[in-house]
Amino acid sequence: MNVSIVPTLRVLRPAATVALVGLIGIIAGFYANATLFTDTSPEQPIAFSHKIHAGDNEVPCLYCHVQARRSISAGVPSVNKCMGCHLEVATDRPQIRLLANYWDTKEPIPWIKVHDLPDFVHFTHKRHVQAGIECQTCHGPVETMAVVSREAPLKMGLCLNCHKDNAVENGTDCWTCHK
Amino acid sequence: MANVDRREFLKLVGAGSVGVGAGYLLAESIKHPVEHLIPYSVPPEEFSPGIATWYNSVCGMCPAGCGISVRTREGRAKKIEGNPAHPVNQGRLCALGQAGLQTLYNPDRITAPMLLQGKRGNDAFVETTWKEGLANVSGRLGVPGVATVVLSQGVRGQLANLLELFTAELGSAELLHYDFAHPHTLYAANERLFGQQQLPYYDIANTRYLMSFGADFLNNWLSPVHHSLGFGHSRQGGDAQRLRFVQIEPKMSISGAAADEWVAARPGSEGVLALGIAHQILAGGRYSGSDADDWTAALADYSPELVAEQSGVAAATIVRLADEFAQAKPALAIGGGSAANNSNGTDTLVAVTALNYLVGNIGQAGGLIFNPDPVTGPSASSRRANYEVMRDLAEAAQQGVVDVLIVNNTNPLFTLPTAAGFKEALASIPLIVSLSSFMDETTAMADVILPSHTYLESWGDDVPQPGVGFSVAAVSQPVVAPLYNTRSTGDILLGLASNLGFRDAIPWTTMEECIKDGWREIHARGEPGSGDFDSFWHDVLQSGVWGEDVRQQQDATVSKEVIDNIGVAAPEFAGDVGDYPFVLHPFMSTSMYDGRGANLPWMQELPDPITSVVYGSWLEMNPATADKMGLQDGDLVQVASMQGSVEVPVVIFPAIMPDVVAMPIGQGHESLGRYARNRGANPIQILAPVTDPVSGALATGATRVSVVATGRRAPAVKTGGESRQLGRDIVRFTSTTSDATEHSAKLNSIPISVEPA
Amino acid sequence: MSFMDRFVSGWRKHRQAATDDDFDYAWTMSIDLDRCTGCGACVTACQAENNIPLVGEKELAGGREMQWIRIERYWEGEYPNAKLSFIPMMCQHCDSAPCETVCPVSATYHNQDGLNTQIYNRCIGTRSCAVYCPYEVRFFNYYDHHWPAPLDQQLNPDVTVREKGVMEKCTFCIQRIRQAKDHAKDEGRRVADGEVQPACVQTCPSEALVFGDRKDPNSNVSKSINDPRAYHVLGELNTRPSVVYLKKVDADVV
Amino acid sequence: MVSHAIGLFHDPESALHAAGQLKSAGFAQPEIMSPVPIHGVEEVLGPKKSVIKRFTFFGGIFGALGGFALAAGTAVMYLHPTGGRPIITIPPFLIISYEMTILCGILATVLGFLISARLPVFRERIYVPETAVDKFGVTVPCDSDEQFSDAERILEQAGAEEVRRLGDPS
Amino acid sequence: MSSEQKPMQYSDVNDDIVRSLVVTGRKYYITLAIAVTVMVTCFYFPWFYQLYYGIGAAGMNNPTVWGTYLASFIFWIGLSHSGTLLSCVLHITNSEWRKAMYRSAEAMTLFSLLVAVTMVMVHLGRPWFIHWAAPYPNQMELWPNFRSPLLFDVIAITTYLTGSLIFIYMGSIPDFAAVRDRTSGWRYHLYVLLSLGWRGTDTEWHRLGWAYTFLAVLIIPLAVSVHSIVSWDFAMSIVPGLHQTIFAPYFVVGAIYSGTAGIVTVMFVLRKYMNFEHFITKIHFDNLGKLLLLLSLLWSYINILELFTAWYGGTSTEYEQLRYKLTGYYSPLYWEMILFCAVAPLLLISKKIRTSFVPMLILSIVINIGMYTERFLIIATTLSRQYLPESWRLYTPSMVEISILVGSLAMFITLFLLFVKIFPSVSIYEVKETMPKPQKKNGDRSW
Repeated sequence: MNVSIVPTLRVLRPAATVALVGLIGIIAGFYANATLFTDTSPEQPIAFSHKIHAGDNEVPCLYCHVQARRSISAGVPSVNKCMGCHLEVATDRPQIRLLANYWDTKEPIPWIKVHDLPDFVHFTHKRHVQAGIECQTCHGPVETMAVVSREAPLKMGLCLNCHKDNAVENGTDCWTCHK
Repeated sequence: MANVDRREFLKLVGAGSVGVGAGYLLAESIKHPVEHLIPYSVPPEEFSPGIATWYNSVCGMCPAGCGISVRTREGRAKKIEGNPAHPVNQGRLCALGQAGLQTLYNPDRITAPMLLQGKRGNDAFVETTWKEGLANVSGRLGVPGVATVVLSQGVRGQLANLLELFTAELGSAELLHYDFAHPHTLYAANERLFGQQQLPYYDIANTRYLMSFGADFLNNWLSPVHHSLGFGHSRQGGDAQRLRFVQIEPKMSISGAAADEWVAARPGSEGVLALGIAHQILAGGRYSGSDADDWTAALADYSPELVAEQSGVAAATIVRLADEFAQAKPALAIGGGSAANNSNGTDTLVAVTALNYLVGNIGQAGGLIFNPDPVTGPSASSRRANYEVMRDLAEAAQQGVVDVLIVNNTNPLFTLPTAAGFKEALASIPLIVSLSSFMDETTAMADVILPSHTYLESWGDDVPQPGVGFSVAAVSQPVVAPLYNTRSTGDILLGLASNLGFRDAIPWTTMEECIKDGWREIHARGEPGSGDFDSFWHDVLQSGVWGEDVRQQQDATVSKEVIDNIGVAAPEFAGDVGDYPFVLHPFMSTSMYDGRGANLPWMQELPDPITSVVYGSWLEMNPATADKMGLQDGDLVQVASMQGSVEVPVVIFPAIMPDVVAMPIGQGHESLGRYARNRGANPIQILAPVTDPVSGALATGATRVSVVATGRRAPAVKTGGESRQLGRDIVRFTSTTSDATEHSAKLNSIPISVEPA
Repeated sequence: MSFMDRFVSGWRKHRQAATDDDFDYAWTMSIDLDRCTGCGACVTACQAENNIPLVGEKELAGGREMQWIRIERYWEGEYPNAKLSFIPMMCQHCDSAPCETVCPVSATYHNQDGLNTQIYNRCIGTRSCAVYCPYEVRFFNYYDHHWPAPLDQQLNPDVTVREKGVMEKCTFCIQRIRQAKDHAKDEGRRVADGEVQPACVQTCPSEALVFGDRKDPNSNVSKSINDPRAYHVLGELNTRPSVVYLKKVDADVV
Repeated sequence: MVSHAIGLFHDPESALHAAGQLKSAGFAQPEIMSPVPIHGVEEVLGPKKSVIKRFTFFGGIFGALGGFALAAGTAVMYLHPTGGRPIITIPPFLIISYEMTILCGILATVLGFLISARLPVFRERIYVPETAVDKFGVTVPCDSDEQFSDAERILEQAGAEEVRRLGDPS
Repeated sequence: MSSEQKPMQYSDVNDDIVRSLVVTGRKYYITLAIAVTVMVTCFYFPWFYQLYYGIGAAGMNNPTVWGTYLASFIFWIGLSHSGTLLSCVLHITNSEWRKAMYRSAEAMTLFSLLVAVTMVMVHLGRPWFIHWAAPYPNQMELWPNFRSPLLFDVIAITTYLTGSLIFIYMGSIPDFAAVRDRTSGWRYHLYVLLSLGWRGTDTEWHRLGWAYTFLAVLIIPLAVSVHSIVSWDFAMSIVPGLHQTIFAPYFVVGAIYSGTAGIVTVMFVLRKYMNFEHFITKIHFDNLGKLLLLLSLLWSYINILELFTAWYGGTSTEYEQLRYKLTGYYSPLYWEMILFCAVAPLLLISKKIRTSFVPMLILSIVINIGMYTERFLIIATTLSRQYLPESWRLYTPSMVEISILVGSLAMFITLFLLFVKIFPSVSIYEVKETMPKPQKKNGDRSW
């Protein structure tokens, strides 16, 4: 009589394969959800195109997102601001009519947040804009996007690498962002 | 994998799918929900997201009238701070003022006008519109000859003017301002002694010796924030000699805790004690005024020995206090609180205030300074309803003489003793209209509720009382858009006035205009050519306060008649000593004031400074007394007076006289929302209807009670543990302010570097 | 630089304990016990500023209060000579903080402001910092707190609302400090004395609380530190607190 | 074809004796299979040297250095000064070092054991189940039938209760 | 050592052990079902409730932020301390009586460690982030704080768990091989894998012997360090009553004490219900009894020292702590502990008691109740009486905590019940070693 663990391993192989496939499935499912099915470019109530505004017509970012250079939040332009141009410009397009509809009813536009940070992150636009960081560094080439999508992962590692590379004052102090 | 058979393959596919599904769901479960970015249609002028806007206004939490700055973000009030430009509080604010936000955002606010459907007191209200609500009231008011009583909380400035106008137009109407804590006795004493209509300004900041007879001036007496500022300054605020401060009262208050010396005097004997000190000052020949002989004659009966017998304070102590008081320059005596809440309240305060006269500090820095008349609105003491007035009102109502009662943000049902009969009175008034923002006890009895804004949503103005020695006025402006379908008190009155056709006398359509019109007069006081009203108004709104260096004549003389009649009668107590061995000392707590703080969760959770009790009432008792009665901390006792009884837990309190028990005011609400309702007990309810005959004020400290153990335990909820240091030197003491031999804090720091390198 | 050089220089650098000189600022608070009246304004100011939850009567009875600053009271003597002293107690931001060393995940550490941090989103809730803190000023979120609407509208957007299972404590109003630094940076200067005040200091009616940078020798707080009355509570533990108390003056003490 | 001769003995001493006999008869190193460890094998079959102690030793050294390096290195990677102590704080890091010494020592010992005992067994080896109960087996590889009969003879002489011939699996 | 009728044979050992693995009675299943039910209802349900609601489900409050969960943690870590440690010490000192009982003692170590780790999970405020306490590279570039005594714990307990697992496994390899040959089906495959193809050759025995000894040598200092480190969770704080140099030896002694008592309990149960009367005999109980007596005296000694130093030092904080411990709110528990752990074990002086099974069982349970009380008191008395008297507050465990404590016991029992059906709970080869060696048969000497 002889002894070896190989026959047993053979016997167990089907079960092990099933378990392994299941495990791989869990990982794949998790990542699939996180990457493929997470809406990084959600459908907005108005199909606003940054490509037309910031790209083709070269409207500066800070023209609409006026607060970015002096406030923690960049701010979405008010409907008022949109209408400032669109009373005159391209008033016949369907999307602009949608806008005009919001304006007439004085309803706010429920834009969906694309670049959303967790509640415990206190990011401030002001410091970054004033330090001369391009908007595109975090937001990606928005001026080429017809529909805004989240390009960068906006995870802590991204912030930290930049802070470390540029030796930001208090850049690695947790309290800089998490208050 | 080439030779995988069908079964095997299916198994693998199955396992894989289950895995993918599980992984997907796992990822889904930890996903952040979608958030929206909602822009304004048209942004308000000063709005920028992410940047705070500050609005200056006036605190409406107590009558002190502090200036506030409210921080708002994205149109919501976030924090109230003191307005640094306001001379009363100079950027500081008390806990109750901070908690003003919770009146604004209180979940139990009345959100819309309401009409009673069914029986009173059953909470059977239905919402209505403003138009209907106002029409309902003005329809009843418009009937000729209807007897109306307008019962408001103590208001000042333009709103008080408006109330005056409104009641005057109504014809057979009476206007009363009712505040539980209004210092009737203090007004009466100042009037008697100096003929002053206004409260004087106590310059605590510059005094070197402060003798306080029962006045809890650091907690809630008159203007606590201003007093605290002054106290801090005179204690450690510079090179000047440190303030010495003596507090005389039967139960240690917060001010008593801060005092250098706490003297326990029998309730009601403070006036005698003051006269004893005055006697000693005169006997020492330290008063050299022309009327010295009159004083000596008037005070002949108040030798320290006799006074010691009445007050329980040792004669030697009286002599020493008198010496200290006379020697310190400047020295200041204040009186109020427990000293004023007896049947001899006015006399007591006259005696206390006379001490200031005797050491010659009237009009001096660090002394007693007379205030000018208010620049806008009626005098702060006019139409203030004292207990006797309220009792008479109740009696009249019971006789059916009152047809309509309009209640504005005051809660007499809670702050009047049961003996006043106010509850029965309300039952016989045909129409009760409440303008309260909250469903307090009185509002719950109303027929029509026309809810008013909180002070953070309304326009208003104020002249702080007592002032700071010169003319000050402040504007309060809305800091947020109204949360609910409510209106400011002024706008409600204007709405009623417009319905009733009082156009001529009351021409305004909004309170903002009314305030502005009032302030045109103030603007006119300034030098001509100091700019137009609009820019003046803009400046006032921005700074929140206006002031003018106009001071009152400070020549004080006391008439011979007053001197001759000076004297303090023995206090009168309701209840027999045998049956009711304890004198009940109800005191206003830090957080509740007269009960209005009870619906603010922050105030409920703010521990009482001395006992650390939260969320409830308690009975303070001397340890020796409790020992004798076999009571322990946390035992539930029944406190009974001739007028009724309440059940509260005992808290052993080291600094209260053995025959006095103390209970905080403010809890024991039957209404006023989820935080206040059914919590603790209300000591006011069991007070005997004893008054100070001079001022007509309720003598809240004149009730005797018995304390009987119920055999149950219901310990008060405390945040503190053991309040003894046990030799641990947590709070350290030093005898002098500048002992150079002591260590400074820097010497305590030893960096940790001892370790193997 | 060769690896060895970097290693040696790094080793030297990291073998030294930080002192005040290593901090950008050394924020310090002084509390004058002779001025403190125990009124509790600081407590409420702190609750308003820092989104401190309402705990409720039941939880308070169970000893789960949440007050980053609290007033402690100590009685001396018996009636009629009983005396009462108040002492505000909050995170002392110790330079040798016992709580910092014990946190297994570095959720609490000492930062460049010389402050003892508490990073809520890093906290795993071992609660050991609260055990190690001799001042008992760390508070644990025993459950998720809720503010009945519309009380939640008051919440300060600059401060995170803490979830269940994390520790929290006084931060010296770091959001205000950071905002002041932000303004100072705009103007290219250091934060001036008095420019930033935590909510408790800002509101203290008797001005018992003073806040500032002890690295600035002219700041008010530096003067307080050098006051002969200055001492540290539990100074014998050598936690090197950043909160300095000034002794209460009592004429009867010899 | 290689086969093995196995003699089963009732007692360990006879088995040892048989192994010695086989060895002196010029057979390749005999193996003794037993239900309990037997003493005196080295006197008969020559001293055995184990590499396990080296594994343990170097594992421990690696753990000690690695533990300290882990603690110090990660502390330097993200500076979180705590408790007024230096970033590289020696006393606590020595504790990490100590624990890691033991952990790595244990793991290395296991590795050394597996390697030196040639476990786990993948290629089949001969085995007699009785040796796990109460028999003591002595086995030698035999290249030929002659060798096997020699071995069988020696084993039986030594008192084997039974001699089996097992083919070596190829 | 041996039964009365006829001396045991090697094969009897195999038979007995294999029978204990393969033959399972109804009683076993009933016990298992009860244990699992109790575990699920008393441990998992309350725990999930607590995860949902927050730690507030337990009775902890502000000064006493640690409670029974941590007491249970120390208790289970302590219980783990005699198994492997005792086994190692006795292995190195070549104690014969170890051999019949060490397997189950080591299993006790392993399972109580597992339960202890679970208690950590229960104790944490946010257990879903517990991985942050492990050093692994991550995008946040954050690492755990290696200065923390809690992290020492993480590392030490991981090491101890690994070490104990390996130690029990290494010792079982020959037994797995022996069982392998007698089983079939899934058990056979399981034992093939577990035995790694062990054949019992002289080389294998030699390597195993060495490796086992090295492991024993490594694990002794490890075990001592583990409980020292657990004590440092407390002793490294500056809380009066916890900040004591004696805490590490105190904890180690306490751990071995309660662990040894635990072994007595387990031995009794195994003997009674697994029919191991042949293997576990009065000698074992006698020896364990002596050990218990020694440990109890050591434990009392340290306890008295602790009181004495506190009394002699007399600082406000330490003295208050002493006073509170002896006369305060929790003092009944304190005196209960003294009675159970210091007084009751003095009965062990009597050999009669040491060698009677039921009294030993009762005593061992009593000692462990006392030791649990000790752990509870270490937390409850000290944390509720710290430096600032104003923050003193009492702590009483909630129902959730008590339920989880009961549930954790059920979890331990469940694990043990599963163990006895998978692992040979008495070491086959080492028992054989203690038996007389087979002698040469008469007349067999042909050489």
